[in-house]
Amino acid sequence: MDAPVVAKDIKRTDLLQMYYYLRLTRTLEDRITALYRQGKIVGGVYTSNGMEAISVGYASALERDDIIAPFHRDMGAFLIRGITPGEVIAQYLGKRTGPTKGKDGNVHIGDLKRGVIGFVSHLADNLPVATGAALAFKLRGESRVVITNTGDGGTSRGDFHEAMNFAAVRKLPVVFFCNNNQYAYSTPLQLQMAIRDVADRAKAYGMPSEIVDGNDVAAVYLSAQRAIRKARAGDGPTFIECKTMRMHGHSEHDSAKYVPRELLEEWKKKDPIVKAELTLTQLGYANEATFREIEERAKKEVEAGVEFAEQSPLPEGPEALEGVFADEHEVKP
Amino acid sequence: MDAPVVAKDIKRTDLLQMYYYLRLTRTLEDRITALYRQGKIVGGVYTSNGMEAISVGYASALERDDIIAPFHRDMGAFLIRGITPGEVIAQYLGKRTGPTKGKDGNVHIGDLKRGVIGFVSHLADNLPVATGAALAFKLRGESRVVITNTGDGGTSRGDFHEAMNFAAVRKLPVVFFCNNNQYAYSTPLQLQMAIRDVADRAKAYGMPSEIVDGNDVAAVYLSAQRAIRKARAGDGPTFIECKTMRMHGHSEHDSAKYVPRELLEEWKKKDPIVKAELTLTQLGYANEATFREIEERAKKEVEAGVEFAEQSPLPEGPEALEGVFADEHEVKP
Amino acid sequence: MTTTAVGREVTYLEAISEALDEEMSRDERVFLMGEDIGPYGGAFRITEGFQKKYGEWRVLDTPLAESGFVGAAIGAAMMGMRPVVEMQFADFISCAFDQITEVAAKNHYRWGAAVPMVIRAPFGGGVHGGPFHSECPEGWFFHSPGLKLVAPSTPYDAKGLLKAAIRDPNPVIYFEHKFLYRRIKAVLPTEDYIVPIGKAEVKRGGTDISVITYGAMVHLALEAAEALMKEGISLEVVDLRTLMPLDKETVFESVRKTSKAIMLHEDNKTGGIGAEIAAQLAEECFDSLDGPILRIAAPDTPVPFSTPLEEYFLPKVSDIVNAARKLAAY
Amino acid sequence: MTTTAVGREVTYLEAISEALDEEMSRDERVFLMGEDIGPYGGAFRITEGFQKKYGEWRVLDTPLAESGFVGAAIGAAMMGMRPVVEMQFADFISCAFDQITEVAAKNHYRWGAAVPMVIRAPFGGGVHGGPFHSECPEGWFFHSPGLKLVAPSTPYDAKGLLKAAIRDPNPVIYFEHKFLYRRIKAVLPTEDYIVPIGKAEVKRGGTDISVITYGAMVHLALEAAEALMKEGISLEVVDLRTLMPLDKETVFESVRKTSKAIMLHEDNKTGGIGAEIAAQLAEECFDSLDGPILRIAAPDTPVPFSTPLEEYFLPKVSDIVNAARKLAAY
Ligand SMILES: Cc1ncc(C[n+]2csc(CCOP(=O)(O)OP(=O)(O)O)c2C)c(N)n1
Ligand SMILES: Cc1ncc(C[n+]2csc(CCOP(=O)(O)OP(=O)(O)O)c2C)c(N)n1
Ligand SMILES: [Mg+2]
Ligand SMILES: [Mg+2]
Repeated sequence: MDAPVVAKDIKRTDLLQMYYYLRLTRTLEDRITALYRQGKIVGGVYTSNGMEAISVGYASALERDDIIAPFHRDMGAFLIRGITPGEVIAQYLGKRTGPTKGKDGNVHIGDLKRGVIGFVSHLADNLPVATGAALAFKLRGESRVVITNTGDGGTSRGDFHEAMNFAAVRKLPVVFFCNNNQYAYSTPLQLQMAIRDVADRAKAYGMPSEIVDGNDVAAVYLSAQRAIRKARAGDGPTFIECKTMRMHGHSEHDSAKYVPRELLEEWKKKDPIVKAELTLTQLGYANEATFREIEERAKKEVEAGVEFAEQSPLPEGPEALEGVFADEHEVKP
Repeated sequence: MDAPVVAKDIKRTDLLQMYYYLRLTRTLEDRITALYRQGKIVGGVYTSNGMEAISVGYASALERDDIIAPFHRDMGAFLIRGITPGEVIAQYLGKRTGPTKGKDGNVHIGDLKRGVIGFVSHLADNLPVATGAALAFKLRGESRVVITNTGDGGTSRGDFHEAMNFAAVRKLPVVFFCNNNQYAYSTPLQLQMAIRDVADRAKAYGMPSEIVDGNDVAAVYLSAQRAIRKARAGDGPTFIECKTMRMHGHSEHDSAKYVPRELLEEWKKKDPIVKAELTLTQLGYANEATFREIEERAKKEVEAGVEFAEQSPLPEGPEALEGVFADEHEVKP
Repeated sequence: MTTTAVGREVTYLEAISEALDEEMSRDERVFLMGEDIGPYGGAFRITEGFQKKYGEWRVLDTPLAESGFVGAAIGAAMMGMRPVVEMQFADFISCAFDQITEVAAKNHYRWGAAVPMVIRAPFGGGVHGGPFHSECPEGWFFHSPGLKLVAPSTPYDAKGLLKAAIRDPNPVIYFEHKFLYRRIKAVLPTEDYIVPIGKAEVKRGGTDISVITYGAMVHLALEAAEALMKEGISLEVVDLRTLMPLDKETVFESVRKTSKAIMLHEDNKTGGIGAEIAAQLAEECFDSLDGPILRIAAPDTPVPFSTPLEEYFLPKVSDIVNAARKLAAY
Repeated sequence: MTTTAVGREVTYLEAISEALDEEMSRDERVFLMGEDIGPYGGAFRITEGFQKKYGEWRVLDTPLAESGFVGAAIGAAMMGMRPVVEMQFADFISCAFDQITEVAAKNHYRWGAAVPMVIRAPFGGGVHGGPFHSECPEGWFFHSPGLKLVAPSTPYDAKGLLKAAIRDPNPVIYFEHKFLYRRIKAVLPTEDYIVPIGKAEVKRGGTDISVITYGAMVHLALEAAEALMKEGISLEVVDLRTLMPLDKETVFESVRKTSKAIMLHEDNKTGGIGAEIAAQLAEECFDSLDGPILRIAAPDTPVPFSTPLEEYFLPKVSDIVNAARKLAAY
């Protein structure tokens, strides 16, 4: 299907909003990369460059009460859940105003009030956790859903298997996204699995799956919507493979020489922002002026975020000792 | 296919030998159960009652230099690899003459000299280990293969996933058997997985699979043979699901009330020993007299084994301290 | 499920069962997950009858996947539930190690998410279980900040600590000793009670030597104390009950009084909890010590299967008696 | 890969690389597995160029599955190979915990199968890694009989211990400190050598106080010793090098001489290796002790990310100086 044909099922305002978040994500991550090059960032930088449509698409399809358990290339989802660019940068700078108050860094952002389960470096660890959140909703008869995401690499871990299987057996309201960007760090797909479509993994669990163009935000959104509806109706989980490509190195210190240049060239043409602009233009929803205006807005927000973050205080040493154990009042009621 | 039609591809002596091992396995495990009821066994008793055809079938298809990494219902394989009934009973009694010298019990039998990797209780833990043995053969250019086995239950563990995936990616010479006896302890298949055939698990790895009648030793043998040939030729792993039924409780202290009686009645008719006798009779390979003669032989061997084991010494307390670390001379050259 | 009339004696196992039953009745957020806990009632029959009473979702049979169901418990806990998961044997907790130490233990520190859950771990030897059905895994988790660990030695504590664990806002591993399941009984209060986490108990007052211990070993220590009394050696037996956070106060007070200490546990000696307590005493009570701090523990091997090996492996009353004599003579 | 001319200085990282290279050349049973170790050369570039030299089967890129590839290493080792697996960061070893503790550690004890393999674990903080890229997991494995653990502090030991680990017939976890990778250099012998497993080294002789330590902390201890010398306090610094089996002799000898001891490690304090050594001293060298056994270690929290938090978290030279002063005054 042509992108616009699919996209016409989406409201103009929704599609424009997604475009805005694509822009905001790109602008924010580019800015963080720039800060990294200036030596201002503490620790590593992982971006979703070229893959922004996935987390923007799925997070746009969720309701306020739903929950996400993202992985390390889901910046768009954070922003849509209400984590501000300032908070994200503060997190990268180790500031007290970051969502983890300096305890953890970069994309390890968690905040239950905004429905975000904090990422754990150990890939796939949060997939069983996501099934458990979905189980809680099912146990309480709530119609909430959980979306979680993994890379192609993460699907090789045992926790992926145990989570997928459990979700399928108990028909839990959880949607598994897989960001198949064809590499796990430097390892190409064919050294990770003997299948071409990660979606085939779902067959082991009797779980329905879809394959979508991960660079087309409209396609991702609609696919998420279908799966969410099904989950909310009690019809169980779905696995959605998003075909995409990692356009930066694994992290900012990786020049990704192991990726053939032609592959990158080819995918460059499928850039999700360009694609979204094309869709919006073809549908007559927006024009170049709108795009520039949104781009400017994104830039301003990110600059304000940089300012906020840079002016934010660092935590004080002894705060390192706080928070190992929770108090009763912190438990979700 | 009718059993005899399949079985006619197997030599008479081989088929008779398998019948002998079916009998020996049944007789031995029945005797161990009797010893358990007399309070003579240390620890629990797990039998392969009703499932003997699987390990007898696959182990019969192996060459001397091949390796097995069995699970807890593979008594037939131990016997075929040359572990004697006496050693098995000694192991159950905690005697020094058991393969683990009293350090471990029951089916935790391992002996590299006879090509047996010792079972680890933690289900599926030995599946990655089996892939590693196969990798060693591949690295050295040897034409040896590994067969490993798991229950339906064990396939839900992450280590199953990681092993299957790795074997498929690297086309390792390993054959994965799965003893699908429809229960994991008390848990029926439908609470373990949302698929009807465990063989569907293999699709996640791009690994070819087969489903065979696990109660037909000839079918299991031929299926193992095909997979072994393929593995030896460098064409990678196969997953073989054997449909069967656990006819005893999970262990001897479990009366298995949770299994519907009718199911047991139904499977009783498919008893692997009865089936093998039918096959041998139909092929004109043996008659009732042969069967009784073999039964007697098995009984005698088992009784000799009981005697050996009962007369064997227990280890002495301080031996508990020995063997935590290996010496260099114990490493396989 | 066991319902106890006033004053009826219950076993350690029944005490655990009662705690689960009462907490599930009291708080609908509490639910159970594990292998074979439903119609079968669990490998040790702790949840017998529970699924009939609470339904198949609150007493949920999982696939054979410890990491998966511990992870699921973490997720449910963060959403406000109070999951209690059962390891069929404590030994299999190694399969869920990563979820426990990296996810459950660290979530609150990292990003403020409380993870109120309990992992029940039937542990310990003396039951002919061999290397994979007898382990004492508490030492591993003792070294993972963010976890609480309890290990009751009596039916009273078994019930009270399990209730406290379920009500705690943190991940708690509840080590229940298999050897004690049906071997000890007690008459329990009919009213609701908890045993607070973090409080040790002096099980027997004494003046000469403090024995710091927990779990099944408490009973050995009490036996030894009885035997030594006849020789004029007075043992004080401290039952830690909670292994993390440790009740330093009670331990220190005891050792400051007796000035001599023996650490006793069934777990392997090296790197066991006795090492930590000995180190704390050597650091913070040095001036009160009148003799070396002795440790009695299992040797550094897996738990062997055969009876003479396992008997040799496990600490014995005579080990305590001998150590106490040595220390008394010091 | 790094090839060193006579007398060329190499970093700690290059020393590791050289050890791997030389062992692979010497013994064709040695092969490597891990994530991104092939064309990429590993996250820290330890195996850069190796795949070109040894081929894609002896330098084998695995799927992202630590339990799976550690299990595979166990299987290959039992078949007579000498696998060396790389954890991309030591932190991810939790994913392979079950294979290491239940399979690798116990196989020989249970049924006599030797498992000659090495797990390389880049560990430790000070690199802004946060809670999941800075861990010191040695404490967990210290409590698992059947494993050997080493943790070199210098390029010389890094090379010699890795060679010894590869030649050892047992599973060895090799803790290489990330902070040291490019920060320290040394001129190494050109001929083949090993540093024997199980031997500590007195890094600096002293008379007043023994500091027992390992890994990156050795350098802090040496700095502190230098500073304290000016105050007339003489520190003896013992570098354990091997964490399991512990070299009790060297440790005891040092403490019997100085009669005062400080345990120093970067791992969390509670249940750390310092606790065990303190306990051994309190049990077996009690009569030689002239003061409490102090411990300096990270507090009992995950490793925090932000610079001021991590700095606060990690042991510092001033901590050692202060502890030594206190002990000297005792
Ligand atoms: C259990 C575990 N092992 C290793 C790593 C180190 N690591 C971080 S990201 C990564 C590659 C991830 O690949 P993929 O899942 O495909 O996600 P991508 O980065 O390609 O989006 C690796 C190996 C990790 N984080 N967790
Ligand atoms: C990791 C792990 N968890 C739990 C157990 C306890 N346990 C032993 S056998 C068993 C059921 C096994 O079912 P399956 O794999 O189908 O084999 P079967 O016994 O049916 O042949 C369970 C739960 C175990 N051995 N290992
Ligand atoms: Mg990827
Ligand atoms: Mg089964």
